[in-house]
Amino acid sequence: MKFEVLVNGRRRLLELNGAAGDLGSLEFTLDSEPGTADVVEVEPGVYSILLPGGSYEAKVTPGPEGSSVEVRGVRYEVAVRDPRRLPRTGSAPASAGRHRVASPMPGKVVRVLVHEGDEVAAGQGLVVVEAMKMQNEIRSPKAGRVVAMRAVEGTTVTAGETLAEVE
Amino acid sequence: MKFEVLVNGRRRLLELNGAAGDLGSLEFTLDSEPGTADVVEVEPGVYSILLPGGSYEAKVTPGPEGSSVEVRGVRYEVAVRDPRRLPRTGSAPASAGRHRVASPMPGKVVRVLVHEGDEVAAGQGLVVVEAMKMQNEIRSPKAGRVVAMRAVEGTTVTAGETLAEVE
Amino acid sequence: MPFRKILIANRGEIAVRVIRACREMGIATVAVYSEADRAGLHVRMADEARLIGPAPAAESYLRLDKIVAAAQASGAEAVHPGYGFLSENPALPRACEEAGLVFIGPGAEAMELMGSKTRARQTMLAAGVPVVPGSSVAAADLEAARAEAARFGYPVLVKAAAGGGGKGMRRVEREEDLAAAFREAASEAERAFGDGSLYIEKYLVQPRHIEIQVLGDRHGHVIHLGERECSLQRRHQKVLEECPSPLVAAHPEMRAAMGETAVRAARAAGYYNAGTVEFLVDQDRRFYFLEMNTRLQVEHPVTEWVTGVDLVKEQIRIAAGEPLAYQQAEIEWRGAAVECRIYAEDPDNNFFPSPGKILALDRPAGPGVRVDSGAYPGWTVPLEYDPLIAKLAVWASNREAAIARLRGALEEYYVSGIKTNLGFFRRVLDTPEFREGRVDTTFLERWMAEARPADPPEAPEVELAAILAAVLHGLPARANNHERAAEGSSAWKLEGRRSLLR
Amino acid sequence: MPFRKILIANRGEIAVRVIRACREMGIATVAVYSEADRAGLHVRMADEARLIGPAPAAESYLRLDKIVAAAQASGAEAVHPGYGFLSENPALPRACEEAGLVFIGPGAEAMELMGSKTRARQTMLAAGVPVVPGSSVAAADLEAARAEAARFGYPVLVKAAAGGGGKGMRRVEREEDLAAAFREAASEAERAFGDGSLYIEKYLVQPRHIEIQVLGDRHGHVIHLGERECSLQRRHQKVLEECPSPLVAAHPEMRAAMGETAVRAARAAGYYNAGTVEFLVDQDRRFYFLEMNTRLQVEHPVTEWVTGVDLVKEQIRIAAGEPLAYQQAEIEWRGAAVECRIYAEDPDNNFFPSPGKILALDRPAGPGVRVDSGAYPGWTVPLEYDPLIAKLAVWASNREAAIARLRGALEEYYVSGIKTNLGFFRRVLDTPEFREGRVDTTFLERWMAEARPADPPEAPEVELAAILAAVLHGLPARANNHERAAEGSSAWKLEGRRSLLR
Repeated sequence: MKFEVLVNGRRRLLELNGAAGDLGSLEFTLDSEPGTADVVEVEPGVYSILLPGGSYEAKVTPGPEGSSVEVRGVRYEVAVRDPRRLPRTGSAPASAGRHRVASPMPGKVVRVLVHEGDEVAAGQGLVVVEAMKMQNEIRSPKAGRVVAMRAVEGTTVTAGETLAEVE
Repeated sequence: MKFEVLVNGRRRLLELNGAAGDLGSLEFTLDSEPGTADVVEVEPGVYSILLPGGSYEAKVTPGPEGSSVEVRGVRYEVAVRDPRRLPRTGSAPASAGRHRVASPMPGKVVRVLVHEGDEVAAGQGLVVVEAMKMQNEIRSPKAGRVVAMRAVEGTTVTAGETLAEVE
Repeated sequence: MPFRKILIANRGEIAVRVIRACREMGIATVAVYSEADRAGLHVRMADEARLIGPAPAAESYLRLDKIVAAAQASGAEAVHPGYGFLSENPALPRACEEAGLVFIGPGAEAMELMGSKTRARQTMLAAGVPVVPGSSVAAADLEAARAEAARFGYPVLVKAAAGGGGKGMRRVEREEDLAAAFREAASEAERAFGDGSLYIEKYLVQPRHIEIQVLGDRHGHVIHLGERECSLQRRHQKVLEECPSPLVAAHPEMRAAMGETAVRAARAAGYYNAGTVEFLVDQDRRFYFLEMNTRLQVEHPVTEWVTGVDLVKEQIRIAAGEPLAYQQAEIEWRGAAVECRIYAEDPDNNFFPSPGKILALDRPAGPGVRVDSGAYPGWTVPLEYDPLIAKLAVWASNREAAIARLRGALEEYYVSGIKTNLGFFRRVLDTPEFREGRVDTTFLERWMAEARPADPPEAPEVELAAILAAVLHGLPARANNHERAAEGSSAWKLEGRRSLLR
Repeated sequence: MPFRKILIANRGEIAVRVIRACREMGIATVAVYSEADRAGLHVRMADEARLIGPAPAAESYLRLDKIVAAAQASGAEAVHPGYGFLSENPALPRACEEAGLVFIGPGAEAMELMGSKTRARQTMLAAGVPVVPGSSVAAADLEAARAEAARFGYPVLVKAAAGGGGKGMRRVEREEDLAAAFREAASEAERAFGDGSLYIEKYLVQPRHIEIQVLGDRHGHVIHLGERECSLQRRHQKVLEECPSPLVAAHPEMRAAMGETAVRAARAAGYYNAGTVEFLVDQDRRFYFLEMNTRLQVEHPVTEWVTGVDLVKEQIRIAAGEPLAYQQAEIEWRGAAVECRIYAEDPDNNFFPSPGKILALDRPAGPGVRVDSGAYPGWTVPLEYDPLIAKLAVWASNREAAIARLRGALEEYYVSGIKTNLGFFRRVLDTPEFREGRVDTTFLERWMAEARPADPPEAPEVELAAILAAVLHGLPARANNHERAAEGSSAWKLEGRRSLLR
């Protein structure tokens, strides 16, 4: 069973030999390098992995775009694709030059700093969102014009909700 | 919804008003006493229960015969029966005077102290089961005769497995 | 037993801390909670719990009337304010007194005095406590601010005359930036405290923040428990504290000098109960009174580790009128303690808050490790409150060993579902500046502004482990596989199965 | 860094304890594990792990050859034996020496000397260390045993001349019981140690078990770290230990007297590294050498709490040839520490072992609480090994406060899926005898033999809470309901939903 894996942006190819899905002693090929591992899921999402050079514990937190995996205090963003499936197209790219500015966290819009039609510089504050007693300024990713301002002062926003669009 | 509850051997009658299965604010009648409670399952099997007199945390471990519930360090054995269902008959009682002696834990039979046909006194050792480096003598619950000896030295037994029968 | 029942007017880890102290003293506890905190650990652990309003703090934890009503309804004899919320509001001790409740903290007068930067400053000057050159300025008087700034010389600091915690604080490097900073600070101060008065002071370049813990009883006996180094700050918020201060460790005479000054400051304010006198220390080791925190500090565990004094229990005894259990000469400092504040925030994304549901939580354990936390697996960190979810404080016989222990404990600490600053601390602990104790209040932001240290040297097996785990975790057939695996291949299980097949 | 890599020839909480110490010292660790321990916490935490055989200890953790081979294959420089298993077997230090490995413990000669009750006794007598009257008897010589017993007077104790831990030990009240006890003890000793020689000694009535921790370096410097009271025992196994001993606290001159005697004992044996000299103390406070444990004790955390000395790190430094980091005069004792041994056993059913899968596990936390554990939720406690799954050790400024803290920590500690003795400790802690420190080695069994204290006074709400939880938990419609509940009714969530509906 072959997997295309994107690790912190770098593409790797993992092939598992034998019955996939069984833990325990595994044989595999990473890119063209063969190897063996002894793998146990000791807690949900926590893997104890014995490799020739050491004992590793990998903690997996699945996310929408892939998994976040922590090993020995180092965090890896890992996206796995089973090549038998069609490659995902990914989320539709923003229309040329048009950037969606989303709230990075749930919170309350306490101030809207610019209006639709305003010209903004890269890094200029657009909206202030308050969460956990902290006011967080959400900035423009680029210089341009505010083509849409969705944020309304005093309302609550969820994580990922669009605050504004800059073109 | 009515429940017949056996708490540490004592029979109580609990009636839940409103939609059973919803936590939050509950109205109920225990025996003939009405009451209210605010209940939240904070972790799987762990309930935070606010009653007029205090905040209680109840930890439920389900077992074959009912649940073991720990509240403020006190353990209750609670068996719940939904009276709409037929009362369970319980495990078949031992045939008159015949007692099954079961292993209270998984372990290894290291010694069989009596043989089929032997007369034994109440409290006399029948079998020695070793688990976790400890030798545990399993004793006869009554005076009588060993009518069956199932334990075999050197074999492993599971918890609840019959070791011997005494009549 | 000083009291039979205490109400804790707080939430989260500090409410849990106070509940533990009360439980050990045989005192019953009453928790209060907002609608967002029904499942809070403090509600679970208290003997009683009372709902005091909706999620926003202004409608619950900041509602004096509801706190006092809850205390009276539950028959509590005393109120512990924790830190934050109402803890430095003199109206709380006043309301307690009127309601016949004991407030576990200083008197309203001392609180009020220290709550006003200008009055506190005057009192300190009169008592011979060194202060940073500065003065207060009315909300609208930009010209006066300009004159004062010119007198001290730039850089200067502009901040709210009321309040604390860095709210409304701005550093001004040049005269031409003063007007804008003045307006912003005044408006922020007005919003936060209902008072736009400002305070303008000389800005010390790269000072250390070192504070002294004091304890005073109601019979005039005041002692100090030594210092805490709190120079690691981000946005004027402490993130890591330690005792001893590396500077004081190198210059032991500083502890007695600063300690005696802090005791003098507390006496001048008529202070009793636990309090903290904060100092800025310049590069010539001159120290200046910054402010006094009239409550228990977040970072009190490092002092508890090193002195062996339980500050919360002492607070309660003092409030009950008992004399201090310690003389100054009995306070001894052993080893070194370091504390990290674990926040629900994302260091990789501008430290944005990260409320949400905690999916998995493994706390560190073992020798010299203390965790104070209000979090548990399955709990949802609410959006409405401070992002502090836990404090990790370690002790060892010396600073180097304490840092090594903290490093290991951070590696054991695992939180999933929300982002935390655990990984950030691991990197901070590895900096030579921190290891060598060469820290000041500007260090952390300077370090963060520099290029981040490169990722750890390539460790192919570490990455391989991550890849294997991600791939295996994604296989749908493997649901609940961990149960099988964690059971190992114990002979008993195999045998058990066999015996069922007989 | 004394070593670059250490192999830990043990499992469970003590392997985890040693791994933590190594990690803090920058030393890489190698775990060994049997087939039953693949998911053991020590395997998860170590830098490397090596399988050494099937589940039975005799085929894995007791296999000297496999331990040494694993150490050599992994490039470890030293071996830490923990306690139990091979830790007191002189063959291990010998095999290490032959293989060019450093053994972290005493020399084989001292171990051998102290492992033989008769030789240890002769050495102690020669060094002027008081011993309990007694003598050794060959396996078959019942008549000699009868003569010795008659000389000391009954009651007498018959036990294996080799080994320890209460194996093969029998108390004989009257001469007519001697023959049976002699035969049983000899056969048990033969089975356990391959040596049926017995030791017969005067039985002290209701003595205390008080032991002294010693540390010696390889340069002849030996110090003591004070005592541990270990009188709470069941079946000759310690279950709770504390420092200071309540008896020593009341008679402070005893610490120096026993400490100096212990140092003399260690010197007489040519002892280095950490060791413990066990004494029995009679009702006139006379103390008698019982035996010396030539390894780290299970209960070492209480000494660490009170003295601030990290015994495992000192063991490693001593093994590397470093001189002791402490002079005797530098050892100070602060406050009080108490430790409970948490066993997987069922106190309500004759303390039968209770291996199995841990379904839920909440560990206590907060100030002064230390947990050393090899357990985690989802882990299956193997059948094959010691039932000790964790140690809970607390510290506070005095014994009363420490007991109150322990009581609270026991209440926070929650283990489901297997039975434990947590509830048993809660009851023990509430006895007036323990509270007042009036304990001896017979107390626990006498207390257990008496009528159990009645259940706590009827608390209708406590029972009501239990009933509600059991009924609600049983409702099938409620699967995963806890997720909804623990999220509370945060305004953010409600608002969040609303915004999706727009």
